[in-house]
Amino acid sequence: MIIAATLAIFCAMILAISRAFMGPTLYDRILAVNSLGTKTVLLIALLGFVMGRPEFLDIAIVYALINFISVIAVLRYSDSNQFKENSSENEPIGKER
Amino acid sequence: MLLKDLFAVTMLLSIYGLLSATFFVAMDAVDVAFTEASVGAGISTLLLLVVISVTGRRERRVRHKPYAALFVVILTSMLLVFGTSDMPYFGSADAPIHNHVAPRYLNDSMQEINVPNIVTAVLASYRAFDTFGEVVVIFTAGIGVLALMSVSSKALSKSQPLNRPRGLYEQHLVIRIVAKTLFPFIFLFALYVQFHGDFGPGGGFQAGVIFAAAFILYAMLFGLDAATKVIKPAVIELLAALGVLLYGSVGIVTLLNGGNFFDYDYLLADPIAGQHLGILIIELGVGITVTCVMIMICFGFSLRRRAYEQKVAIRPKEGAV
Amino acid sequence: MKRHSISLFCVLVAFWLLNSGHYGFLLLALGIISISFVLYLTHRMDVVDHESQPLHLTHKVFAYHLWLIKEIFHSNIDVLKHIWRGQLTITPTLKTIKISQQSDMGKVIYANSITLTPGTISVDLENDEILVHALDASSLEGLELGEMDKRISKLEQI
Amino acid sequence: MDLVISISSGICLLLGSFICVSGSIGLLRFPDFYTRMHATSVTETSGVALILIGLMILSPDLLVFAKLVMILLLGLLIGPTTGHVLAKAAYHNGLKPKLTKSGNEQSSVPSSERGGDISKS
Repeated sequence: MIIAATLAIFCAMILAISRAFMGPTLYDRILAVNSLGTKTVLLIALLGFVMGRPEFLDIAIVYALINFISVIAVLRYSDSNQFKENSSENEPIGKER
Repeated sequence: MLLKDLFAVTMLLSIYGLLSATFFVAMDAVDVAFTEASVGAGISTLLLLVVISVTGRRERRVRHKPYAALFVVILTSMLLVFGTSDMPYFGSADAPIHNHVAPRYLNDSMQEINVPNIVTAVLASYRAFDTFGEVVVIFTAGIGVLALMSVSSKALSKSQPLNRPRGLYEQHLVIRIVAKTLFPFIFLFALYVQFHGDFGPGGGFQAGVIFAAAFILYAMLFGLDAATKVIKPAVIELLAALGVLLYGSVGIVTLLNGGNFFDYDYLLADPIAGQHLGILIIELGVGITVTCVMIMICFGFSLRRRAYEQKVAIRPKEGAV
Repeated sequence: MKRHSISLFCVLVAFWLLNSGHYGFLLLALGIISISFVLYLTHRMDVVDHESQPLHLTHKVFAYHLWLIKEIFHSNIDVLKHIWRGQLTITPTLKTIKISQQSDMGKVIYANSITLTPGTISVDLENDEILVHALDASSLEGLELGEMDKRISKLEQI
Repeated sequence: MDLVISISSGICLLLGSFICVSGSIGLLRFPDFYTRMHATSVTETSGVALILIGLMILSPDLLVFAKLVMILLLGLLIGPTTGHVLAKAAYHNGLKPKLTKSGNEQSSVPSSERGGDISKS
């Protein structure tokens, strides 16, 4: 059952990656990377059990922390001024409407 | 389609870090996965973001199409792929790497060093000299950034900018409280990784990177001024050098005790205890250096950015006068 | 301040012991050194206070969490239904909601609870208003009834 | 006893992985950024919780159990925080949500608040 769960998470990761590449806005990419990070945490924890080496959980904890740090860092810089001037990333949605 | 948005490129790069770490986990290379997790997905994203905040978000348009470069890259990669066909198969028993020193590491490291995690034994004891080289490279990189990016403190202190955007502290209640709750745990986890390199994945490099990432996050959230108040930049520079010095001095002590450079057997009367002590100290040296160099690089870029912002803020006033 | 330091110390000790799993003298000593270093550093950073160690909430927070888990469970099922039925069934809505919490802590708990329940995200948190984006208009109505608000207010009263 | 353990953990893992996959499908299917966030929040709450609980049931000793609990707590603390901050940043940088008609009437906020809020507050 663990192996089935691992494969399912793997599929979910592939879907998240395709969202990260499709965009269309910057925030979609950040969101996809964030949810990919969550899934990676799960995948590593599951792999640890598949291989019978639960010390993998340390890596999972590091991921959870690093994921938090990098997303907050991204948003810290997206708050700075240069991101409002060229908001051309947001155009695709405007076109659709 | 080529992405010109450097920010999006950074995000995609962090996916690469995530995936390759998963790959290393699947290959059972726990220590490498740990390093990739903390370096590839964590600190390199952070540092690239700091750089983007200085350089701007858009890639400059180039007139010429870099076809020649593309050709060279494709040619080289094809040659490399061709070269892999001569490599031994993955996991094959008669590969050169399994016949040279690896058997000794695997068979004898438990008696010689008595550290459960063989990677740490190889990294910190058998290959201590190589690791020393790596630490010196990191230190040199820090010095390089310092030399290129440093801003004279006079120029900064002359006037505080008026409309510099404040830190996230005031704006984001939620992050403030959650980050405050998490900081002690991130720091303690980094120290845990530092001291448990003997038993599981981890060690000085990973611990240093996690510690530095948490500190850089603090600097981002609460502002550069608060961060420099906690640890002065001069102290950080001193500590970075001290870490390398600590590492090197272990080697010197072993020399003075009559052994080879980094032969920890000579540190104490009992060789095993000597090995343990030596590994502990050099891992500490590595951790200190890595932490301080990462923080140094981040501070260097942030100060540079601030100096630039001040320049922009002051100029219009002078024009008016 | 002292109370918070002591509670942080206890939590950190538990964190170290549960992570470490090696109880030799050397590692315990290193653990004590590490914990004191972290305490020193966090004090210098000024991050140890009632916001990072919400001691005054401890005795009531469990009941609230149980209720929250039930809510999360229900709204999960809702969102899953929407995912599989397709886009036509969703009615994305954006609305500001008044909150009655005074302290920062209460506001943050409220905002995070809203985000934690699938189907609603708190987009913005200002003085006494939360801007909520909801996947379905009906889940917003549930929020406006103020059940969650009441419970958090109760949580805050000592 | 073993049978009970393996069945209960199997159910948790199966449900959790189903929720994770459907969360990712939602991430692909939903029309705009804000609705996609709802899809990921499903993964981040119940998907993560169920899979980790499934592993907790299987965990061989106390330390592994404790680490799994830690990962779960971290996830439940970090997930909504990043979600909120992401939504806030997107909103303030002028990414408008797609709304249904009734929703549009209720909120005229986004256009007026666009971008100007950070300098104000």
